[in-house]
Amino acid sequence: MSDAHTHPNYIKIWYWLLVLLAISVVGPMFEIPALTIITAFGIAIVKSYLVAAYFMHLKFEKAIIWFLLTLSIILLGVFFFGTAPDLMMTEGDQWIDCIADKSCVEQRL
Amino acid sequence: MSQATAAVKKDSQAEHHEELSFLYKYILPVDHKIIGMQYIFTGLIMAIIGGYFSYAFRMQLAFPGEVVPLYGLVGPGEYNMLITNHGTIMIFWVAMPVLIAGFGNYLIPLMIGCDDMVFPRLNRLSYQIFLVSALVLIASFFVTGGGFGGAWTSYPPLSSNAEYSLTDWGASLWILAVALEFVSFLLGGINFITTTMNARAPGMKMMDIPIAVWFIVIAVILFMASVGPLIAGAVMLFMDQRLGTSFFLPSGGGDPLLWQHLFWFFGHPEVYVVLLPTMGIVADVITVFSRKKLFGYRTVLYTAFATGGLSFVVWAHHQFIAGIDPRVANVFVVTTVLISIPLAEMMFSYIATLYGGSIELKTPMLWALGFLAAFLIGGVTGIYLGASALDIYFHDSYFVLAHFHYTFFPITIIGMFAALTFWFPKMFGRMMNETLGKIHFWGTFIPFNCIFLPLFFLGLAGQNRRVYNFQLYPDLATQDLQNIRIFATLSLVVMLIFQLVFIYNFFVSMFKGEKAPNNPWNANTLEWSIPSPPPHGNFKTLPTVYRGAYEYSVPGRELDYWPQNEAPK
Amino acid sequence: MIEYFVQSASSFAGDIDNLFLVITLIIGFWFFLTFGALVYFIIRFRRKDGVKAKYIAGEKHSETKWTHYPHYAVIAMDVVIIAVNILVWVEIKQTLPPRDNLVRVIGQQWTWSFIHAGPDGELDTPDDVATANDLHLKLGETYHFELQSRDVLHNFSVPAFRLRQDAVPGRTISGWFKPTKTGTFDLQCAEMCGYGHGIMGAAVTVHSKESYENTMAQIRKGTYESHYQKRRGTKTGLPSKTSYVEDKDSFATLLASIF
Amino acid sequence: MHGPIATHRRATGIPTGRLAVWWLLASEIFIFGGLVTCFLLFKLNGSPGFEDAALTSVTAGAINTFVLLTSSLSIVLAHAAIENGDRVKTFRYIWYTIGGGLIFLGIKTYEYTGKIVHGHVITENLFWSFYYTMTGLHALHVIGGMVIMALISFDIRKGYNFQRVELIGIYWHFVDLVWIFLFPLLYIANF
Repeated sequence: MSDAHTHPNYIKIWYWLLVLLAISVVGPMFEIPALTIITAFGIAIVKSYLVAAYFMHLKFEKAIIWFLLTLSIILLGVFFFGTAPDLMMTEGDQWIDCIADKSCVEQRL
Repeated sequence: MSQATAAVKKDSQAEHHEELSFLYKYILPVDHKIIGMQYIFTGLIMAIIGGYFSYAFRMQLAFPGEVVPLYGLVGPGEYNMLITNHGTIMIFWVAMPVLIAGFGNYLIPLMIGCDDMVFPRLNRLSYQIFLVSALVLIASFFVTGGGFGGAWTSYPPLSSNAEYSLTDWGASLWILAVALEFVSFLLGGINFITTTMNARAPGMKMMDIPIAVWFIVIAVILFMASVGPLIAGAVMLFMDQRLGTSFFLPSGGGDPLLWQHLFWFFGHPEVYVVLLPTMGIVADVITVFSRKKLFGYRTVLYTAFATGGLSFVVWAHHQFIAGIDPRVANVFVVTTVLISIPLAEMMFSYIATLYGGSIELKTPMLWALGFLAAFLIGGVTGIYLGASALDIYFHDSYFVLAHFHYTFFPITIIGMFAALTFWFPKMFGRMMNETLGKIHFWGTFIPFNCIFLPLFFLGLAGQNRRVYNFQLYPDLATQDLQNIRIFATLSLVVMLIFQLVFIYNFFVSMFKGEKAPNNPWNANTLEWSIPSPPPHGNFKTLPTVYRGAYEYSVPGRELDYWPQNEAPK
Repeated sequence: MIEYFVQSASSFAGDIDNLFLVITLIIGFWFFLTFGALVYFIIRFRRKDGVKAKYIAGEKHSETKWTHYPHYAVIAMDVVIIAVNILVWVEIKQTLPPRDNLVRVIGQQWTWSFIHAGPDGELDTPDDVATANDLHLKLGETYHFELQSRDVLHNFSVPAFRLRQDAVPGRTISGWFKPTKTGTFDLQCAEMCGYGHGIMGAAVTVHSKESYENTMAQIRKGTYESHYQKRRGTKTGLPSKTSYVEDKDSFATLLASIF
Repeated sequence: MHGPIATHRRATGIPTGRLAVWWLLASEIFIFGGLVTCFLLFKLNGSPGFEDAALTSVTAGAINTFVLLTSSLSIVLAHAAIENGDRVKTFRYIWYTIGGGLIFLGIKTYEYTGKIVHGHVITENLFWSFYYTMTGLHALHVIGGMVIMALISFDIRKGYNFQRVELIGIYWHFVDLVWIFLFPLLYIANF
């Protein structure tokens, strides 16, 4: 059970979440890529913060849980950046993706 | 709130450990000791299968094309299946269940002074999933097309298309078994971590926890943090195999290198996942038998943290020449070579522990020292492979093979024997026979070196792994090299024969051995303060801890040990 | 040290061998130091009646220096290893010296195809010469290779050249080598590629100029006898089993046994 | 119900059940995070097929987000209710949450059917492979959460295991959180 702390006003948080949802749906309608990214992912981060902090009571949780969750995100970042040079490019130092420019030998696939 | 807390309080008083019926004691146990032994015995049975496989393919290499006694003819497909499943079994179904799940289950509650794991039924569930995974793996050997033969790394597209691997269901069952095994250890791991974090005996501070428990928990955390992406990868691979998606197929827009990254992001921490428990067990054994306090408890612990942290940023050294961008390789060379620093420091601390000790070469101590000596060779040869330029020559050669057998064999087999012989009195309440134990040690340790030392030289001669018959390569088919292969194989046979000594000793001692006292080795940790074998519920009155686990030969005390739970005067 | 076990036949083989030597010296020093300490302690500090073990916590500086100082030395030597290694790596994998000749290497289950650029030195021109399992090279010329795969991962590995590179389907990976010794060498596939992985070998022959032209002419005329096939029948050193293995493992037999 | 004494110790100050749920979620982050990372790697690479994100129905996704957010609210209200000892109200809120899960799955099924009818099957290209894998894995978590919630609701009615409302709540919020990220990835961001 959660220890003694005053409850946040859950309904209010929910209202905020709905407002954010509306923004993230409306955002892409302007068809500006930068705005889409900000409204889509920026808002997702804010929303997830609200859910995690208030609904999951992370705001009132011990530091070790924060540490744990942050660490897992960081490790995923490490994985992303270690893998990106191979997967996010179509050519690199002494290799090219020959599917993209059709220079490959015919594939027996 | 108040009502709920009351419910919790009521719960905690309700527990009393009565003796259970046979069904609930041995078949559907919730007792962590029985579950631990189930893991250990399952692991040992799988080790016999894995050892048998190694016998079959080593015989094929030494005497190519001949019928292997007790097995039959080993063809190319069968050879691939044997090496693949030898690797898979030894890592996932022997090293992990025995060292982490088996000894973790057995030791953690005993060593931290509580009556069971925090979630006993979750513990049972995780064993049952593990058992199912082992059965699925064994079933995969018998489906049409035979067992999976794409090496334990199972690189796609070979593993993702039956058209390439020729083992349609073998490959799918293999990945299913591996994924189930991961899920089982995730559940078990959560249990281990929460138990150690929350259920320690009163008075046991972080720095009073025995190194064995610390290291098992660190290993489990490493496992949990690294395996997630691979579970996702396993789902993707399974869908490639069965639904025809193309996550890893270049023609469908996927990328085979993605699997390699997913696999090794798990695969390298995995090395430390199995290393750390053995390191912990060895720390406990050498301190007991040299009557010394562990040299630099904190240092050892911090080096383990450093190793664990670094292990997440070195994975691409398995892929130096696998098609990754060569510029990236340089980064991974630096991190890889850096990981030798904490490990060297840990090794130095272990050796420094022996300094000024009063060393008694009982069987567990022999195994522990054997581990240190063998792992030293495994460790230093790793430096060659961490250097990317040398990896151009050594990648996937017998040098790599010899290197990782010099790490995994000490970790898995030697570490397992150290732990089994050390805790045997506690597990079964009987002592093992010392003479047979020593015969078994030398009969394993010497042939082990005879198997794998020559393989380094085969690697230098340019012999590649996973080739079922070297007679096809004129440069490698010389009589000299063949003699080395035959020598290694015969050493393996000798080693396997000596395991019979252990099996005999194990079962005879279990029933007929000398009765073991509570604390046969005069050790400090909590599990030695209770009867051997411990009753259901472990401690009659739950202990309170007053000091660290390694207070041996404290000046001014008559006894050279000082149990953790002995109240100060 | 490696050249004691296998010939070194390319320009950078010596660099790799030297790197091996450097690392061997460094880690050999550490290995014998550590191993010596381990063995010495085991012998010196055996249990004697009436002698109590020392109580050393290993937390004070006077004690920890025994593990810290060696550990600083390890760092220093690590830096040396990293530096030497990166020099060699950059030379072999990250730079492409100007080429004299070009060859395309294509792996497929379970055979190697080589497309030699021919006299004009360009691929995809009519004078290309294609061979299966036989790579022919001219002595002393810097070759660039383009490595491709038709199906699964393969690995282009020539131990005598100290050369190894995975072939990844969907990618063209380039690299270089410069043969410095005539003769025929093994090429092995070094990445698990399925049922026939064990037999996926080829012969790399380094020719002098005249012999190279002769061979190329033979190939064009169709009178060429495969070096790879010729070699496989010879000197296995195990006379009793050779013929048996040979029959059993011919590619046709293999294929027939599968399909 | 009784369990070993170990279960009721709390050396960290966090109840064991909650600690375990957090560890479970950490490992879940790696599983979903691994998938999302792979998705991003391919998407940022400009792999062909990812423009199909425009074909997914933003409306359906938005309604589903709304449903999940609301069900999150109801499970957190259930937690608040059980802290006040109101078992009847808790029971009702848990079933509201399960209802939310059912609506979510209903809309999901409708979406899947529509896509498959239009020929966007899992093998069409990488985007659809990821779409079905990620939403499918998420849906499995939704189903699992609903089953556990139903079991817990009956425990509550009988009057024990009150702390489990909070645990399943945390899990359910996590499922919600995953969806919050899947929504922009699969529905909105078609750049």
